[in-house]
Amino acid sequence: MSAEPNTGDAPSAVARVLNLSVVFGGTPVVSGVSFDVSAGRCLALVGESGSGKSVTARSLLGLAGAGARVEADALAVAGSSVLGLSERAWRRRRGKDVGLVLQDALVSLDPLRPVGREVADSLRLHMPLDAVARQARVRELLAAVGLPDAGERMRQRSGELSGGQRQRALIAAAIALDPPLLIADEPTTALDVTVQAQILDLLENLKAAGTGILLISHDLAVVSRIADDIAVMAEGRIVESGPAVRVLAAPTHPITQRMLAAIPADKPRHTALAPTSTDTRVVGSGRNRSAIATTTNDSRGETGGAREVVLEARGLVKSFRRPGGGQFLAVDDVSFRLERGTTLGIVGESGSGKTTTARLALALTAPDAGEVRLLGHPFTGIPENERRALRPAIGAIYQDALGSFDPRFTVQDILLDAVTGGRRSGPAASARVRELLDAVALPATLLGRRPLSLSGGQRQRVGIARALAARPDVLVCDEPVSALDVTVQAQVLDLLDELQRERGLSLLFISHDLGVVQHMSDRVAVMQNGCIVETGEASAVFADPRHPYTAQLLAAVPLLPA
Amino acid sequence: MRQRASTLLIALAAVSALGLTGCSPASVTPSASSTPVSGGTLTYASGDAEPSCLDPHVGGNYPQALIATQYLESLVSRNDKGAIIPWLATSWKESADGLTWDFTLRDGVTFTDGTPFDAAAVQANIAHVQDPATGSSTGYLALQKITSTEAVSPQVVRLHLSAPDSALLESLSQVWVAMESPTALKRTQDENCASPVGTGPFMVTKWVKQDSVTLVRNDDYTQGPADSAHTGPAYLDSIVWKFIPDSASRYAALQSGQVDVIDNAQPDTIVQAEKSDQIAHLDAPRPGASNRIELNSGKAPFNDPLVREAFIRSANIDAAVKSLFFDTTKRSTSALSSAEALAVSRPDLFGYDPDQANQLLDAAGWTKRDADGFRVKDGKRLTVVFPVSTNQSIPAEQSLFEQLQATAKQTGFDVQLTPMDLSSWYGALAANDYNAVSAPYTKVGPDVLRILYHSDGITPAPSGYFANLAQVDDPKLDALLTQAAKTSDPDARADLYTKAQNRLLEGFYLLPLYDQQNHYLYRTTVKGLRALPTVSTPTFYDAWLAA
Amino acid sequence: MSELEVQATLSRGERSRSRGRRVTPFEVLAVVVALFLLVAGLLPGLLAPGDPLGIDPAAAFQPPSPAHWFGTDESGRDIWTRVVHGAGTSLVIGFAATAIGLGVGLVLGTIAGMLGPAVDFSVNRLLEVLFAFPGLLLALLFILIFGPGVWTATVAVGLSASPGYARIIRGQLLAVRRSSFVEAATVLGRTRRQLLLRHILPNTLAPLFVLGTLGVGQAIVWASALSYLGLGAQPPAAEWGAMLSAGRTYLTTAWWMSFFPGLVIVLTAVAATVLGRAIERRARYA
Amino acid sequence: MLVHSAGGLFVLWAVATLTFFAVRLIPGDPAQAVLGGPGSQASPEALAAVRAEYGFDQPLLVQYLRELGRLATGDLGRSYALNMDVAPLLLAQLGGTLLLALLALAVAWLLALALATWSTLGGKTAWAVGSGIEITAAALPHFWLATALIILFSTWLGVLPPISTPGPVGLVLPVLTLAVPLAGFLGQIMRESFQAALESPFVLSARARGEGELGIRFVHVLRHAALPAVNLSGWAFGSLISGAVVVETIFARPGLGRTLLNAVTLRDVPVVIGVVLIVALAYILMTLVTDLAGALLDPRGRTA
Repeated sequence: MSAEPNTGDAPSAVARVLNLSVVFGGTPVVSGVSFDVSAGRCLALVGESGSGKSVTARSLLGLAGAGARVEADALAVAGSSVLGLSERAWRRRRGKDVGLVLQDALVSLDPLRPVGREVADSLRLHMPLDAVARQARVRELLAAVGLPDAGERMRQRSGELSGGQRQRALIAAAIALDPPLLIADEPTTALDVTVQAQILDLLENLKAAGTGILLISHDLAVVSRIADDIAVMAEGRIVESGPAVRVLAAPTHPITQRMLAAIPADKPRHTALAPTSTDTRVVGSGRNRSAIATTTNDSRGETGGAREVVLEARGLVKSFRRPGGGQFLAVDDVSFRLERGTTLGIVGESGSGKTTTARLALALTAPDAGEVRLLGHPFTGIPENERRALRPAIGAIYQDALGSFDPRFTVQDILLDAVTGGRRSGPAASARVRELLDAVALPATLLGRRPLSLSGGQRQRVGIARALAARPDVLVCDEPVSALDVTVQAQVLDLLDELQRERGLSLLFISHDLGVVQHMSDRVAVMQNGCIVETGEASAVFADPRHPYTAQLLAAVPLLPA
Repeated sequence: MRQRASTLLIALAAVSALGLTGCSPASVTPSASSTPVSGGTLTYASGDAEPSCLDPHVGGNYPQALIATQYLESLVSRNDKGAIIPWLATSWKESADGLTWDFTLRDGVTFTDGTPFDAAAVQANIAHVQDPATGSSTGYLALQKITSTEAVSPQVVRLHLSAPDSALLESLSQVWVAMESPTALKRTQDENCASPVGTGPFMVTKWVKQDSVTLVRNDDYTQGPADSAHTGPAYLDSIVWKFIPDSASRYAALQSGQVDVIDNAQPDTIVQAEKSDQIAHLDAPRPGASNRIELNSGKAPFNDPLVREAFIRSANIDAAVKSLFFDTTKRSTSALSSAEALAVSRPDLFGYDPDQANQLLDAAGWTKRDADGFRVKDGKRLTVVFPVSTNQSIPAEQSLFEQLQATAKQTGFDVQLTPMDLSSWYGALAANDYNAVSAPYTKVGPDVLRILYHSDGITPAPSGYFANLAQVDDPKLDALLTQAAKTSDPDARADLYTKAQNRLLEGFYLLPLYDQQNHYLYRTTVKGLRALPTVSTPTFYDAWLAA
Repeated sequence: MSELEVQATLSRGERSRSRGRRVTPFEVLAVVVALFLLVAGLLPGLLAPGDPLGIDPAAAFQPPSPAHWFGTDESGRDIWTRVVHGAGTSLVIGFAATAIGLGVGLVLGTIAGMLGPAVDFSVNRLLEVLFAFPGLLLALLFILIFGPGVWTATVAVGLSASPGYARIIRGQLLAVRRSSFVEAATVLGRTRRQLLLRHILPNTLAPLFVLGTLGVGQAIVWASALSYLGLGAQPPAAEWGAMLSAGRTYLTTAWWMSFFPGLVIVLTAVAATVLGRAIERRARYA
Repeated sequence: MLVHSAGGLFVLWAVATLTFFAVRLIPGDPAQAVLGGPGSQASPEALAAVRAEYGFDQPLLVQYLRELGRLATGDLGRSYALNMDVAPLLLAQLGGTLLLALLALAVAWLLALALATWSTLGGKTAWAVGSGIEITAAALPHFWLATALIILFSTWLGVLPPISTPGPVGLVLPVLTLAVPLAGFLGQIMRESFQAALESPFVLSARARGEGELGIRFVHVLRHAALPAVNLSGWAFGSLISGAVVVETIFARPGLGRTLLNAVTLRDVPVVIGVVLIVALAYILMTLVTDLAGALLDPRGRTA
């Protein structure tokens, strides 16, 4: 089955879209989009944020949004047209003909109602079942999506379930009426990688049972696991579509190519993930960047045996008080050594203690036991005013770049403040600010802007420039690219890599994303429940995981078909 | 409520029927066109403060008098000619030396708790009023000269006096010394305050604090004061006596028919009501002194008669009364209420004459004016500190003071009006921190002049209170007033009071405004409503509701 | 929660849904009202050349007309003139009460937010206690002690608003102190003093401007309520609450006497709310 | 619950202490106040008797402890001005004020809810109109609104009584006066949370299941929208008590507010302390109730 619409009747098509356009107040958001979804198959709509993929999918539910004008030559669900349906008619078909699964069930299920009630809603709205029969059916459904103790779970609220459990419950609600079409909009985005694999398996099972799935995702690697066909969207149009195998193996459109190239997993260390010249999102000049690239060759010796340890953690322990009382051990006996010019990646799932480790390394919080040494000096266990002298040697970039800037400051304020150490500025400082902007490939025209008006990639670049201001030896990167689209992520990762080579930076790189860590790290430490369960050369760990948890993680990482 | 909160009044009946010539406007001719019908509940809305005690022996203020008139009766009453008439006492006799009085009581009267009304009851009542524990102020002063009582027979009671008191009958006509059941008086004061028991046409059955008192007809009632329109029980089944302090709400309630009678009617609503055929007006000015502004002659600048006269001449009271009271009252130029036959009016002294005021001030040495246009002398501004009790002056009166302030400014007076709550106001007076003040004073007869203007009244009581707020210290006036109080010959007495008043008014110690206002509005369905010609409280004994 | 905190919460809600910086008609109206008040407060003679206390008994109780836009009162004083001249009094009361409230709140809030958990705990208990006195109650208690009058009313209003200010300031201070940008500045090696002066204080104080704007409107309403009850400004002062109170006596015969002073109170309060939110919406802080 | 009660007791104790010492700042002799203020002609003997009776001659600390002891047994002392015990006096007034406040709270809730529902159903214009109505309503001073309502409904239309009569009709205007400004506040809060809830993914999920607009609002959004408003109800109750002072005076309703205003103008200290304590107690209880109601609506752990 192809993603291109059939010209003839397709009895097995559970969704049919021909020349769909969606306009919001004069602005076209989706135009000329056509595709079919067949029973028992999965079509993935892939694109970066703002590409129009969600609006396209929601048009099939009549929920494109307030003020949307939806037009199409054909728009059919479950074999009958849904063009020009009244709101009443739409309501009769939602849930019955199409189910919708959104990302992050914590907010996609009503947090104040038991999940059983949420699942039962679909039944209540469309089937004349009595309460007892409905309860029974809900339990059945929850069991079917693999929720253990369905009877117990259905009385709980989404906040009381784990991420995977609630996503399963959300899917149960969507398939309660066994709709021929299931729209899954980023169904795994907020999930840890192991849970993500389980949810993808569940969708796979549904597909096998004959449900047509329209999968919306920004992540080609994720969709590659279950999609039969892929349609790549950009700026409201489908730029490339075809069987998944073909699109992934031999992409024809540059956007597809760029998205594929940006996936860091399995890309060798120091390989550029983003093209340098054609990228429209990069605001800096290509010349500058290639100049950096050429001067960075031997700043980091490949061979030197014992390198200087710039950052060392010994036996760090940190516990927090739980809100309900009791202690919670966030970091349990963590030790690591970061050598000059290298990257130590710390990877782990949510709650594994990565971020606490980063904060301990930055001496933002004091360890209960253990110590951190920076450039051979003790960095913890000393008063802040003694530590301050060492601070310039260590910088940090954060996941939420915007939050890390004083909201009253412009880009210029931020960088001047960083350059001058909060003191009075002079012409030299201005020159240094420009230099930093150049280094992170941002134009000087942004100086007067506030971070709020910058794009995510630009904000992270400002964050990097600020971190570089004091010419640090060590850069702690806490999930620096998690909030970014994959192509922007590629650019930021490339930038970090270039800066590391150019300046001999040592990176403590923290991420939940194994692919990113694998791409960026020389050594890697895998964290679970506050402990480092495995550590070693990145290549070795990824090739031959010793710890079962590492192996489990690696197995769960969605990879592109080789 | 503090005793005497709403209106300070020490009502001592003074003059008997001497020269009174039917000038009291305090009664309304009952409608002749229809016959009274029994039944119905009348709702009365009082703007006065809610009494803290329904027994007028305790304290003794006007709000208590208003409501107690409905369930208590006095030994005697007055008719609208000013003559004393029988009520609970059928007759009375003064001894030749004036030191003993015998009262014969009406037979067969019982209190609503069944206790018979007899000489012993009268004795008990007088004892109750005179008992310091009762805390009576108004009644206590009224009975001051009674030294002892004696039950001659069950129906005759004899009072012994320390000195002749020609005002005794007037005193006894006051509701503040009305008769209460001796049985009830034996209860605790709290109980008696909540449900006093009398012989009146109604009785107290329920008191919801800050809302209303319910009065129910006394079916055993036989007859009212001698000037009543009928005998037997009252017509109304009951009266709901509500407290609505907000005047606008009160009038709106009357308009909407929620209440039938309101007191403390504002001048503008009186005018409006008079245009309506649904609402009628009852004007019953209180006896005693007129409403007036006392000028503190005890301290500068009013220790100078020229300045006092200048102030009086600079105040355009006529215009203010006209604009604020809409002809619902007349300008007074007397120290006494127009209800007093002996009142001397001197329009010649109190006319508005800014030119003369300016000349007077120039003569008194207040020749310069400062940047604000106020006169100065020796570097001091011509300032008149004028504390105003917001509890005792109705809004129209406060507005009148504001207008006075504005007109006096043109002559160069800096009148500083300071509205105050009652206790601050008393505080300011006690501290002698005032140049002008207005304090209403209700008392029947010209003897009020002695209390207000005799130099004895300058000496403060332990609490700091004193009555002679103008601080008049004039031996000749003192002599005239003392003499008048002793003189029983009507003509000589009238002559003395006339002389005293002329001396007082010519001294420019006070600026008379108008009678003490006492206006009632009622729906025209209420028939037979009248005010008792004693202290002008309304009585509902003869009242009935037309269908 | 205090009324102030409710207002502050509401204006923050406004920010979260700000759709661009388009000026709404409401805001235009609010600016006009504010300008009017400012001119009236500073140069009342410009808008109403007459004497606010000047009487003319012959012209009493005149309904609104071209000669007397808002009519006249019981002494023939022009109500328009009095409303205009009353703006100064009301603004002074509003600003003074807000300054008192903000000042006390700032001291309490800063103590709580900066001097560690023990102090924070104590101040918080104190605020909890103060919150058990609903606004007017605290003001009434204050007036009971110090007697009625414009200034006691002003201080009473300011004091009764101060717990609200204190809690907002404390919350803001703690939020800013824990914010990631302060952490980022720590990582950059900033001293406590630098953190305080460059980041914590400016970001804590900036929202106070909005708060103050909202507070002034509220203070004017509260002060006029006290005047209305006879516990604030006293007649014949051209204070709106006192005028309204005086006018209520003549409600049935001269509605304009209470209507117009009330109207300007409402307009002022609405303008303060709208302005506060407009500023919040355009504010630099996130 | 236990923590709540302990905290409540602490607040009550602190309120009593604060008020006790605050009223000692009142100038003048309290014995004089008992006997009717400076206007009365109280004799020195009477003053001495009162001092002994009320314990004014005792050291301050003794007076304070005695006061606490009395308060602990529910004895609020004796009114200076009203010649009666404060506790029964206030108890009799409490019902009316509570009825008024609770009715007003309920009506405000209904008004706010109706306005929030309507203004989120009807696009941008409805939003702006709703917002305008709410801001204006929230800015209406009780004393002016009451006046306007009386003119409109009693004087002009003649349909409602201008004073509070027993029975439901007499409650309409007082309740409206209190409810409308409060509804302005609650309405804004509700509309914000209504809109936030409407835009949240779980509503999209529900829509995708075929839930209708009314179902969305009543099954899902209402609880979310109600939460912040419920949390505000403690504050709202306090502001209603403040409002009751004005409303009870204008509509001539017996109640705590009117009692308080009278007591303040007469400097009747025991009554003022009594009202303050009762209001604080009511406020504490109300906060407890709203906390419980909030927990019932939102069983998730509460952080605020």
